[in-house]
Amino acid sequence: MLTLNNVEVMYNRVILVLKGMSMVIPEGKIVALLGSNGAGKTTTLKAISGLLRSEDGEVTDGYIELYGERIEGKDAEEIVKKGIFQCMEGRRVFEHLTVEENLIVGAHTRKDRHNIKADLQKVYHYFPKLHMLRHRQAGYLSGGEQQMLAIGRGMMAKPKILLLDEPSLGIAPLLVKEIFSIIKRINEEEGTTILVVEQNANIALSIAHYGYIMENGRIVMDGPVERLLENEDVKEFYLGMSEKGRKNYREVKSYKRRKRWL
Amino acid sequence: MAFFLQMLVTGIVVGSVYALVALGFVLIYKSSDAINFAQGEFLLIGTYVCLTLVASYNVPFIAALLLALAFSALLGWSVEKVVLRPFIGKPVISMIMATIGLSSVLAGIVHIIWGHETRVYPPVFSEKPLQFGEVIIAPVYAWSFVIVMIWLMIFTLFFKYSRFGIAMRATADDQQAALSMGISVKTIFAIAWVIAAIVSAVGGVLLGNINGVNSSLSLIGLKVLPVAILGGLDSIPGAIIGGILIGIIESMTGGYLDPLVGGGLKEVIPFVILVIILMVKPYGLFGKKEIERV
Amino acid sequence: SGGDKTTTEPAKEGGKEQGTIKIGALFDITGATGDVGTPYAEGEKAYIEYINSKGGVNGYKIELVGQDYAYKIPEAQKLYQKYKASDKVSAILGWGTADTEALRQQVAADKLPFFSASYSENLKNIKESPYNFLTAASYSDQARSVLRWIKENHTGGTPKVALIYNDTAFGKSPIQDAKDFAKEIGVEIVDEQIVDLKALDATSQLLNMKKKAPDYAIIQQTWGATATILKDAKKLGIETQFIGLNWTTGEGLLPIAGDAAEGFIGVVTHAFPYEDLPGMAEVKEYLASKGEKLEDKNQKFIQGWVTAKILVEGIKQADDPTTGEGIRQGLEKLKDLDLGGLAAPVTFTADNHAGTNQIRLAKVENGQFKVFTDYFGY
Amino acid sequence: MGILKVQNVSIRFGGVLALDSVSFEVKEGEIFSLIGPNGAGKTSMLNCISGLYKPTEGDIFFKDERITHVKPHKRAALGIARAFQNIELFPHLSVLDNLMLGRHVRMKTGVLAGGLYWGKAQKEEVEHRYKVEEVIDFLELEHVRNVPVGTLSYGLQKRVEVGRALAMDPDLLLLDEPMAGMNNEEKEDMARYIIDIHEEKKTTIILIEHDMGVVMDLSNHIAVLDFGKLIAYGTPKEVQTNPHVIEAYLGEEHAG
Amino acid sequence: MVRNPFVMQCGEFHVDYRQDMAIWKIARVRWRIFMIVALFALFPMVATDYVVGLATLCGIAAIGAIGLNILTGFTGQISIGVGAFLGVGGYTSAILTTKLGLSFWAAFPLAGLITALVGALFGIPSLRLKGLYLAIATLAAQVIILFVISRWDSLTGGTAGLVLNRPQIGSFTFMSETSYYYLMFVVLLITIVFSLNLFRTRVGRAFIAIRDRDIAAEVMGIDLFKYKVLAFFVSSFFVGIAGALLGHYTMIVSPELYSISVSIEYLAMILVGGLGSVFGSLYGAVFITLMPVVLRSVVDVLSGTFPGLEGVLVGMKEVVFGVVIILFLVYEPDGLNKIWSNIKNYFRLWPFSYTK
Ligand SMILES: Nc1ncnc2c1ncn2[C@@H]1O[C@H](COP(=O)(O)OP(=O)(O)OP(=O)(O)O)[C@@H](O)[C@H]1O
Ligand SMILES: Nc1ncnc2c1ncn2[C@@H]1O[C@H](COP(=O)(O)OP(=O)(O)OP(=O)(O)O)[C@@H](O)[C@H]1O
Ligand SMILES: [Mg+2]
Ligand SMILES: [Mg+2]
Repeated sequence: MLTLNNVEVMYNRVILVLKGMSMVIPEGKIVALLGSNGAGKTTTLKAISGLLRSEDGEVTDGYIELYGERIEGKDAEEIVKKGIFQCMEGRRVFEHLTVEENLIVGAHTRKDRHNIKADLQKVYHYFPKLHMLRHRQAGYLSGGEQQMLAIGRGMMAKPKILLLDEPSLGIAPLLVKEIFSIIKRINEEEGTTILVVEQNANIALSIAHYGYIMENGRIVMDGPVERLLENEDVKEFYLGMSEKGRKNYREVKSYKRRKRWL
Repeated sequence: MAFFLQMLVTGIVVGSVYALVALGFVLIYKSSDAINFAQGEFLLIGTYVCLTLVASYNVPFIAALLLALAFSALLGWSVEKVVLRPFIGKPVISMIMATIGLSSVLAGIVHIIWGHETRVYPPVFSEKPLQFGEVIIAPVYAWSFVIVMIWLMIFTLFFKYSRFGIAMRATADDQQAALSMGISVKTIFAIAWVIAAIVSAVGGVLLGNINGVNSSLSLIGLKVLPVAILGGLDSIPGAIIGGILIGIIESMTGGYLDPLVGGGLKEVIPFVILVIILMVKPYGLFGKKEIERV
Repeated sequence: SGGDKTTTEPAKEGGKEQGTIKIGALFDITGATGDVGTPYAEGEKAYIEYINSKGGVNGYKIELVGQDYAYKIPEAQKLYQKYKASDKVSAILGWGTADTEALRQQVAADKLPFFSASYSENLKNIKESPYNFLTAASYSDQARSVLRWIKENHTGGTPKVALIYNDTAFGKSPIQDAKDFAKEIGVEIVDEQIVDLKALDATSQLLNMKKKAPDYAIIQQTWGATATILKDAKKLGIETQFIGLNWTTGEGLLPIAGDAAEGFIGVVTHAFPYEDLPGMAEVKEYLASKGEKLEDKNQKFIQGWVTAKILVEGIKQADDPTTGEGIRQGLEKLKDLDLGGLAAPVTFTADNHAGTNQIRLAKVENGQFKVFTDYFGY
Repeated sequence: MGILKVQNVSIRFGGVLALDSVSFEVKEGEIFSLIGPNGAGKTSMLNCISGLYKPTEGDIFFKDERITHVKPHKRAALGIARAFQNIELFPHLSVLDNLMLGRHVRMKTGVLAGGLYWGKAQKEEVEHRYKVEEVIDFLELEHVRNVPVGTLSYGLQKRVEVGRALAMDPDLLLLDEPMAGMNNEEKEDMARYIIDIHEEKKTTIILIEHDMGVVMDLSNHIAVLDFGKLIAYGTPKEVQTNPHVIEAYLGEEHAG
Repeated sequence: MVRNPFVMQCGEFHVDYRQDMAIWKIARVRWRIFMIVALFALFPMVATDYVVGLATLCGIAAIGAIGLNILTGFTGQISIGVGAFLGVGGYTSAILTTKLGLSFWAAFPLAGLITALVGALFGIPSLRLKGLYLAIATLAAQVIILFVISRWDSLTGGTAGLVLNRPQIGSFTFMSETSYYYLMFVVLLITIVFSLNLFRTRVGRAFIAIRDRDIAAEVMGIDLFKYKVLAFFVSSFFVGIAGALLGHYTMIVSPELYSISVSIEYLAMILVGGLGSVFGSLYGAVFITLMPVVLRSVVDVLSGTFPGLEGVLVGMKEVVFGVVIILFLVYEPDGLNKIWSNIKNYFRLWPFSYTK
């Protein structure tokens, strides 16, 4: 349903960050986008959701299609109306609004205002903790609490495609598991297509159907999860496995093996 | 005692005029975290339009007022579209600066159209002062008090419950995040400026009825800024209580201190008190705290 | 208004073309006092244009280089530099109190006669301000004359007087002198109140004043504040007779103050256009030539007109009208210069640049200032 | 002997009891990890140690000195440095200047000397520049030395954040989730840095981290917080097998 | 092969940090700086008094603007009290010279110092106040200072103000435009170099840190309160200096000279010029000072051609002023300084500069 075709993105008219990025997100699936820092994952998401402009970035080449319709360079609000919603990196909750107000803002573009009450309940059902905190100023929540709020806010928009930028960032292991199972459920129960950017490859690949791996601005490897999990490099560099199970951080050698694809 | 009462009431009603103007600042701040230095000019244009309709085309006052408000709304809308649109997502400070530029532009236009001589409304509010026991109030002031109270109610509800009210606050918190919610920041700003322009126009018309209209009326904008700050830049009740408070302080100093020092304190004391209050409540009486979590 | 080269066909009478004398002018059009500054500026321009149309002065054409300084002193400074350095003017027509003060030393140093609409007493000090000229009674003299009038017309006991002014150089200028003079002639100053120029409300001051129950209150303000005072006084039912110095007087006050103005007495330094005076003839003639009507002009126009006229009269008397010094000498020859009733006759001498101390008084009766005294001093 | 001692510290925010009389001791030269579910109070604890929050009750001792009421900037001088959970770099300054700021407490140039940039001032700048360059190539930041930090990617910023704390050459280094948002490879690098810091500079380190692999491998001791309470303390082995911890935080598969 | 005069930094590399840390790293840049300075030093020889006078006003404004920028642009503490602080500087010098008969050369630095102290005093609220709330505290400073000035007649001559003299060396008086220009020029140079140095050393960095992230700064060991007050001190010092220079130039100080609108004007300077940029303050000061002059002369010319329109033209003056400011902000929110550096960057890459 969503296609990127060798997209180039440039910041401040000089810094070229995406260098011919192509990927396809099939309807109703969960797609994981992996890659090291600065690879351009966030940029990719922003390119899709139209948030580049506010950072003085622009798609300078290639195109992005939603159901065959070009959407690159459209305003963010239009894109949200078309059903693409991004949960930004670092949560970005509205600090001075209460948790509940944050959720309501999430539903801003929705026409069916009368269902909002019900959906609030649904979010609270997925994240009981938020229900406890619903009258708290979001700014005072702890990192994890804010992450839950951010995802809940995404659900309130009832998007066709949900873009998640590092949802596990700073979340405790148990909760990470919980959040990802919730993501999976959202995908299954609501039929929402999900593109999730992750550093925690283990967890991401555990729920994803398909995976992309990018390195400085390009896709360097992709395929169904099963296949990626086979790959030695993925094992070593993203899953932190060595031949004999997980390797101990105290034994990490100080020389670095180069990745094959670089 | 009667003297004290008179001082108190005078303070309250004059204060509510300040509050009327201060509201304009708050409304803009609530949506963009910026201060609008063109506030005074908005107010001036609003009242000039109304005045011209009344005086030159002898439109009945109420009709003229409504037309003036409509015009102000249009003005606010187009100003946002033409001048401030480019500043969405830019640092707040440059937006503030833009409003300084804007104020110069509007002042110029006012001068071209209306010149500089003072013009006056034909008596709209009855000249006859209202008597409450020994306390005397000019009708205009009584009116501004009533209107302020009405605004207070309307806006409190708007920002607490309405979809756009909440969206505005969200936008002020984090524009980019707001964009990612599908909030059209443009629309939000447009709305904010329209409302602000209308509110200012109302204030302007009342002021115009107090002392006539000339371009120096716009100076009230700066005079009232402290009021908005005292109340807390983003708080509607704040603006109003702040206004009334400053009004009272002024008239009390005028009543009791000025005679001792030979006058002039009336203009200064409010500031001293303002600073003292701020030292205790750094974000004004009701302002939103900057949340700093690390 | 931006620089006016008020020029007409070269001078004929008075012999051959002698060249032009440049005069710099500071106008306030867009500033805080623009409402009175604008007609005043028009008056000055008008007279210069008129005199040029009459063939100028002794064969010289007068050129008025005037610009808006928006009542901002730094602006005035820049303009003054320009007039002096690039326009090479030989006299200056100024405006406000503050900027007149600001330029006092420099005009002395540059030897440029300086007229302004500020009538502060301290400009009288010939040593400190050898090139400033006062074309009307100083604020102090106005106050003195008013006090004198009170003293003479008050019935029953010593008259009790209050002073109401604002906290600026302009506002405070006459106060000390007024107090001294009052003591001297036996008038009691019972109260002083400060009302800000932009005040919306003067209730507190007036209530405090009311406690002292003064018979008269002398106001040194501009129209806005004066209106506020009069209205609040009416509101609070205060009987005191208010008397304002020259900047409170003028058509502009009436609409703002409404009925509250009724009975107010104002100091008149310059005539109202609707007065029937010999001096009006020239004004009428000029306006007719422009296809304008006297009715559309106001007192400040006359004030500007007169000020320019006095300067020109000085130039007429000057042996060397091209230099500031020359013009100063010329001015100092003026003796009881008759202005046809538009203003009190002026006299300048080498050691006195205060042209007159005479004023008239006018009372507001059904919406108009009616002059009820002749020119008198103290 | 413990370099840092926390004695039943409590802190309350309106309704929330973020820390509930927590006590623990950090030994000189060890890597001490603080773990617990989100909202447990880990960051709040660091804030108390670096002085940004004043405990409602309890005391904190650093090198046997009571610092409960010492101002944050004084604590920096005492040798406590910190890297924040949400990046707190100075975005408009280059990496270099950010690190130079780390040297602040170790320098003394005043306004006048600085403004004139004469003799001592200049010497001092240069001298500390060497220190900073050490950190730069220690953390492999050469290639971004003069880039304004604001435009770096999240992961790099995290590294600079650590670098800035390191530049203060502290005795106690507080790291709040230094590896959040990194992939394994980068975590390995960061782990290596931390180990090196620990071994080469003998710095005591308090580490907050949600990646159990890292925590278990690096720490000498671990304290576990839950709802503001200290629910466990001990070596990785002990903690890993502690039923409360498993139930409240780890979940099954991390259990030893 | 022809050498492109704009290209620099080729073949220039630094073997030790001292070199790498010099303000103007590259020989050719140092040359250009020298040329520019020389240019400004020589121009009074050719310009008319009027122009030199304007230049002097620009320069004085620039000193004040740099002062304000240190506080607002670099340390992030918005101040709308500059007007009053200029006043303190002017009055101090006026009182010291006229009432106490000190020589200008003693009074001048003292004016700076005393203003600095007053500034520091009004900086104390920064202990708790931030952003616009602090701004209002400085506005209070504005009002209170002016009140004191206009009331303390015995010392300040009240609302009438005081009259000053131009400074003297021996028998020579800085009466002429040119001589005063040079006086200003020297002070300006010192100010610029000083502040440039300040912001590449410890204290300056601390200021910027406070602006960007005060909490982090505090944890890095920066005493927020001390440094904020220090910023007020340093900033006010330069503002005071500017005030004194202005006072002795116009030879008068009076309350009207230091109104709030002056404060706003200075804010405009640093915003148009570029927050947190020394040279930006300079450009901004020149821009804001000359803009009205230029517009006036335009109006001058036009109203010569269409006499009827003066009224309109005067209004247009304000309109254009505003429009220009807005356009600047739209196209270069980082101010004139950024525009200038963009031009330089363009040429640095020239002829390979990126085009798309
Ligand atoms: N606003 C910006 N201006 C200039 N450069 C930018 C901007 N935002 C990102 N970049 C650069 O683009 C590159 C990619 O950044 P991006 O945030 O997309 O990486 P990422 O894959 O999300 O990394 P991480 O996993 O750390 O979030 C980085 O090198 C970064 O420096
Ligand atoms: N300044 C504050 N004001 C109000 N509440 C606060 C404040 N700081 C922390 N809290 C509350 O204290 C609790 C602990 O917060 P803290 O940030 O310490 O959790 P944490 O252990 O760091 O969680 P995470 O692992 O998600 O960062 C949270 O519920 C948070 O809402
Ligand atoms: Mg990212
Ligand atoms: Mg935390």
